[in-house]
Amino acid sequence: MILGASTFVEGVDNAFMLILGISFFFLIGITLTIILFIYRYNEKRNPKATPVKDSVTLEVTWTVIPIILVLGMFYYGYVGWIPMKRPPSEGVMVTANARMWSFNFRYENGRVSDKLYVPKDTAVIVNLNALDVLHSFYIPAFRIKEDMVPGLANNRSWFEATKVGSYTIFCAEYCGLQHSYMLSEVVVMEQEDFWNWYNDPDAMVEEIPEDANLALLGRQLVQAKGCVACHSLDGSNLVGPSFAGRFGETITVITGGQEREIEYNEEYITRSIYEPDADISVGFRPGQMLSYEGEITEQEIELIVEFMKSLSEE
Amino acid sequence: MSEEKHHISSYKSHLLVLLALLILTAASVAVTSVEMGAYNTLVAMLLAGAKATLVLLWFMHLRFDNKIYAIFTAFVIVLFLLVLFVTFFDYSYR
Amino acid sequence: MSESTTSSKHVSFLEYKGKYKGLLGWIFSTDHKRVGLLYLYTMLVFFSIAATLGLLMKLQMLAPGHTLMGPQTYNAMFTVHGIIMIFVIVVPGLPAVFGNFFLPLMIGAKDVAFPRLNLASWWIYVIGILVVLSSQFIGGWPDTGWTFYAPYSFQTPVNIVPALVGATIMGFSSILTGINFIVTIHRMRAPGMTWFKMPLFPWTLYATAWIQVLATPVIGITLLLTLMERLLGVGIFDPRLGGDPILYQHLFWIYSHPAVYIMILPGMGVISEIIPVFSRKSIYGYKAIVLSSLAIAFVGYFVWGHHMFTSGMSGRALYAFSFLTFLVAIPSAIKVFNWVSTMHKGSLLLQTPFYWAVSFIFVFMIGGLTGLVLGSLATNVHVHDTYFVVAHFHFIVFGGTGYSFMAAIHYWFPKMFGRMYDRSWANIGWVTFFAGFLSLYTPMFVLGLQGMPRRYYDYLPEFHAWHIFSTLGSILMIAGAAIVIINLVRSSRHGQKTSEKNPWGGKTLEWQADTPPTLENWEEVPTVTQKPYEYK
Amino acid sequence: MEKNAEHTSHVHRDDEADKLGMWLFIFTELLLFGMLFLMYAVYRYRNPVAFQLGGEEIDVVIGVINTVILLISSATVAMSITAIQRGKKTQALLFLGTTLIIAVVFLVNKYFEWGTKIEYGFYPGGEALLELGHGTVLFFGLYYIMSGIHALHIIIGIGLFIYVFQQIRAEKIHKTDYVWLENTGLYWHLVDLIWIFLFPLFYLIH
Repeated sequence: MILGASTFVEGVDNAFMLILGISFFFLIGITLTIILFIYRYNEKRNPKATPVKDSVTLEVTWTVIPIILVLGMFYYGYVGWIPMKRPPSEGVMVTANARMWSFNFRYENGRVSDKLYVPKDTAVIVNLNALDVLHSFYIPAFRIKEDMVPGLANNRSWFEATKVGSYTIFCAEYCGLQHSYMLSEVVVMEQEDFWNWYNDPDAMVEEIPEDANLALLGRQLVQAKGCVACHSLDGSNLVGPSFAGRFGETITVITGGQEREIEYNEEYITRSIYEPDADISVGFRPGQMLSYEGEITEQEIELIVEFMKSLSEE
Repeated sequence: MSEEKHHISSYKSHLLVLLALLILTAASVAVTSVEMGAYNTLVAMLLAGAKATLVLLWFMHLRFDNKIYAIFTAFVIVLFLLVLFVTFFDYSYR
Repeated sequence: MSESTTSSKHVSFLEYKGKYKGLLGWIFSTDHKRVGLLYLYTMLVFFSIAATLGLLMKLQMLAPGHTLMGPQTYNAMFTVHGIIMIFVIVVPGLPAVFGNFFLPLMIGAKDVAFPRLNLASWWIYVIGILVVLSSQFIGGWPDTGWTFYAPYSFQTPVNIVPALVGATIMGFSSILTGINFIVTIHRMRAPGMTWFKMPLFPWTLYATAWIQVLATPVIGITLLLTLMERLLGVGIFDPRLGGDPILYQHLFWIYSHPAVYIMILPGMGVISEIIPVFSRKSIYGYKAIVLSSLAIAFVGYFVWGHHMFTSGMSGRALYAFSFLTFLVAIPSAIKVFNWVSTMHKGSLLLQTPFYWAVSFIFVFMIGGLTGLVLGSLATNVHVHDTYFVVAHFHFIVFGGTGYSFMAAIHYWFPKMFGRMYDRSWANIGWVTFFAGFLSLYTPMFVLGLQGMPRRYYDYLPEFHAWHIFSTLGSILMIAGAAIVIINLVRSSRHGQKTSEKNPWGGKTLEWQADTPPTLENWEEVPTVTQKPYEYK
Repeated sequence: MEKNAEHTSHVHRDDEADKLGMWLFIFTELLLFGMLFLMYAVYRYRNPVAFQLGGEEIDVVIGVINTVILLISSATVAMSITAIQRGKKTQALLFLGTTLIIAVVFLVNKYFEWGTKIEYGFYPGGEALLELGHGTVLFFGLYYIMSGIHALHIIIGIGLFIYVFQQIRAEKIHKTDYVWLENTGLYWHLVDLIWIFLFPLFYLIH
């Protein structure tokens, strides 16, 4: 029906085409019958109605035939779906973390990304982990969708991509204000490319090389962690205040119900990441952001600070 | 007012039903201390079901009223049990 | 009977002067016909509001990006649109308006069993609406979607308490109406009207009333628990306290799936009235229609899980629910076959009510057949929570209930108001509405298949073309609805007066009453000897 | 012309209709509580140990007392119907009064039962409860909600009893017109029915 790029596509589309075919047959058939009756038996052409006796045979027939048809549909739907529920034991394991309103993906070797990079023709098992409310992991091109339920054990999805390319991941379960911007991408690569990316030493380094562009790393980080879903980089205010042009300024925040003025500095940024509700910038609502304690290290915060500095310098 | 239209239960029958209810209550308290594992719940529910049946049939007059009330009540209870059963299709196999 | 014979016995319920005058004579009247009209006017007001919200949302979707409104406004709009449309319009819809007005007339009773309770139901309903609307003043419009899914519903910063309380109160009104109708049907049928001589609309109301009585308490307790969870932090659905958010969905849909049958069954009843009358022929398979209504009501209880195929439920539950869902499709299919067969060899009277009824069959078929796509496991996973679902339920709920509502009002209008509407405008309205409806919702099927999720305020450019199509359709449809409504409202005051008892040649009892009916409906309650729809 | 026709003629008396209406209302209530029992079943299934431990925290003695008196009150309300059917007004009032007093006693017991728990911090959101983990939070959450909604029904029942009591005294309810008493009785038996299941689920099963 639409672009398909996983092993599930065939089963799903077959079931769809079967149901669609039967549906069109009945829809067109019955509609034409009605139109024919309106033409043939309208008051002018047929001024006198002829009583018709109920026929039990006919009624049984049109009960039994649909039952057989829907049982067939049920069967094809079942056959197309059952592989989705049976993930193989071997494959690339990824944990998808969802929060309002971003995804990120953590691989077994610790690599984290905001896009889901996967190899072609290999099973990818995605453990779904929702941090706040319900989200749903939906890749139309792969025909998979599974809700991400906070606290649910064995919440997983899997797929095997068949075509190289990049496809949209949507959040399909309404999750609040920025629900429609909770998007990501799945990038299907040739196996070799994927493993190169997966084992890319540059992405793995613990120590940052001295000549590295810290601000650039910071930019990559805020994108990978999904910060930009709520904090713009261009000065416009979304759910939270923009990152741009604020570093070093004096801002007004509400702390414990009291307004106060503080400097937008490293200390403030750290507190905002670990205890988001401690100081709320005036004009914004508390309770919108979860703490990133344990998810963003202090070293990473330094990168973010560098990046924010660079935004103010531009 | 004719007898077949409005059945009047005697005080005695009410007291007998009450006595039965109290005995069943005592039984369900007593049986708790017997360790039967998962069957404890089952027994408790069966005893409660017996008590409920007594209340429905005698106190609530289902035995003597138009049969339609008893049929409706049975239907509602079956409906609820089916809903419970179907819900456990999810929880038993999760 | 001519206009001039307004002897004391033939004062219509519209002109009747009771203890109160003017507006008070309406809002304190226990007459089932006046109560029915009270519901009709209330719904007219709120339908206009909710339809406007729908139009605004479609306009926002005309182009990607922030065009008309921000995301918070959009989210509040689809929530309020859903709450009003579901709880204020379609759930009470046909039973509260036409059930109240015509149930007693069709079974030969003078009123419903509990007239005061009936009026109280309307009052409770209005109070429920007002409580929902009070959101505006205490904490902002709800933004959870009409489903109030946990745990978002107790994390959202806006105050959803009024919406929860209001919806619960409206549910209570629905229960009382259901109790009233069941008792009325059991106790007040005219002499000679055995169960299988009862017309089909009362039959569907009977099946519906049972669902109202047995399913509505489920949503009541679910919404109250959500309320307690939000206010007290009890830990019933909140995963942070050990609760299971999926259990919320179970409880929600244990009501809300049967609620779909509360919406659609009376609609099927209306169509089963109109088709035989306008075919001048007895309904084909009367018993099959009765039994399939009861079957739908019963089996409809056990298919709620098909709203939750991707919710994280166990696999076994999924295919059990899928299987039952396919079974519940059968009774609806049987009804369609019966309606079409009734037209066979008839003498079809081509008038507005018939047009609405026939277009009902068409849109209902589309709604039902796309329901098969949603009932099948493999395809459901792909289209669940996308525009496909939005299109499907608008075809069923708006197409089904809405078209049958329109059919009903064009059918019974002369009896209700003693006036006739302008027939050519009625037909123009129907054509415009029908064309608009199809071009509004059909593109949504395509969008859904392409993967456009629902409840999105903004979308990717690849979806743009079909959205334009759909928005244009919505404008056309609103125009059609406006034509229909203005024509009816105008005609109710200035239309051609008529006191003809039976303009369409119907065989059911309501056509033997005066037009418009008197306060007590009958001087002498008629005795029934024939089956309904006995055309010779 | 027909000033009061509205109230004289089409409000006709049909006791059977009133009773059917009451039964339908009872079905509504059964489903409402049914969903709470369903939640209990689900959460007990998922947290068997916590529910066992939770059950041990609840005072069996108060539970037994309340069960016994509620059963007695059910019998007395049934007997008051017998009395009115036999035309014995004083007896009916006596039985009904007993029921009313028992209903109040039930609430007083409940007050003390809840009071001690709340004192220890065993209430939704209470510190002591949150420390005990998810299963226990659920157990006590359900305990408060279910017995709370049940207690609410007792309060409504008390209101009904007071009304019916006065109606009998004023002879509005008598030997040939007692559907109000009958329906109040049905309602009270429903309250009893619910308790018959609540009692073992919260107080007995460990």
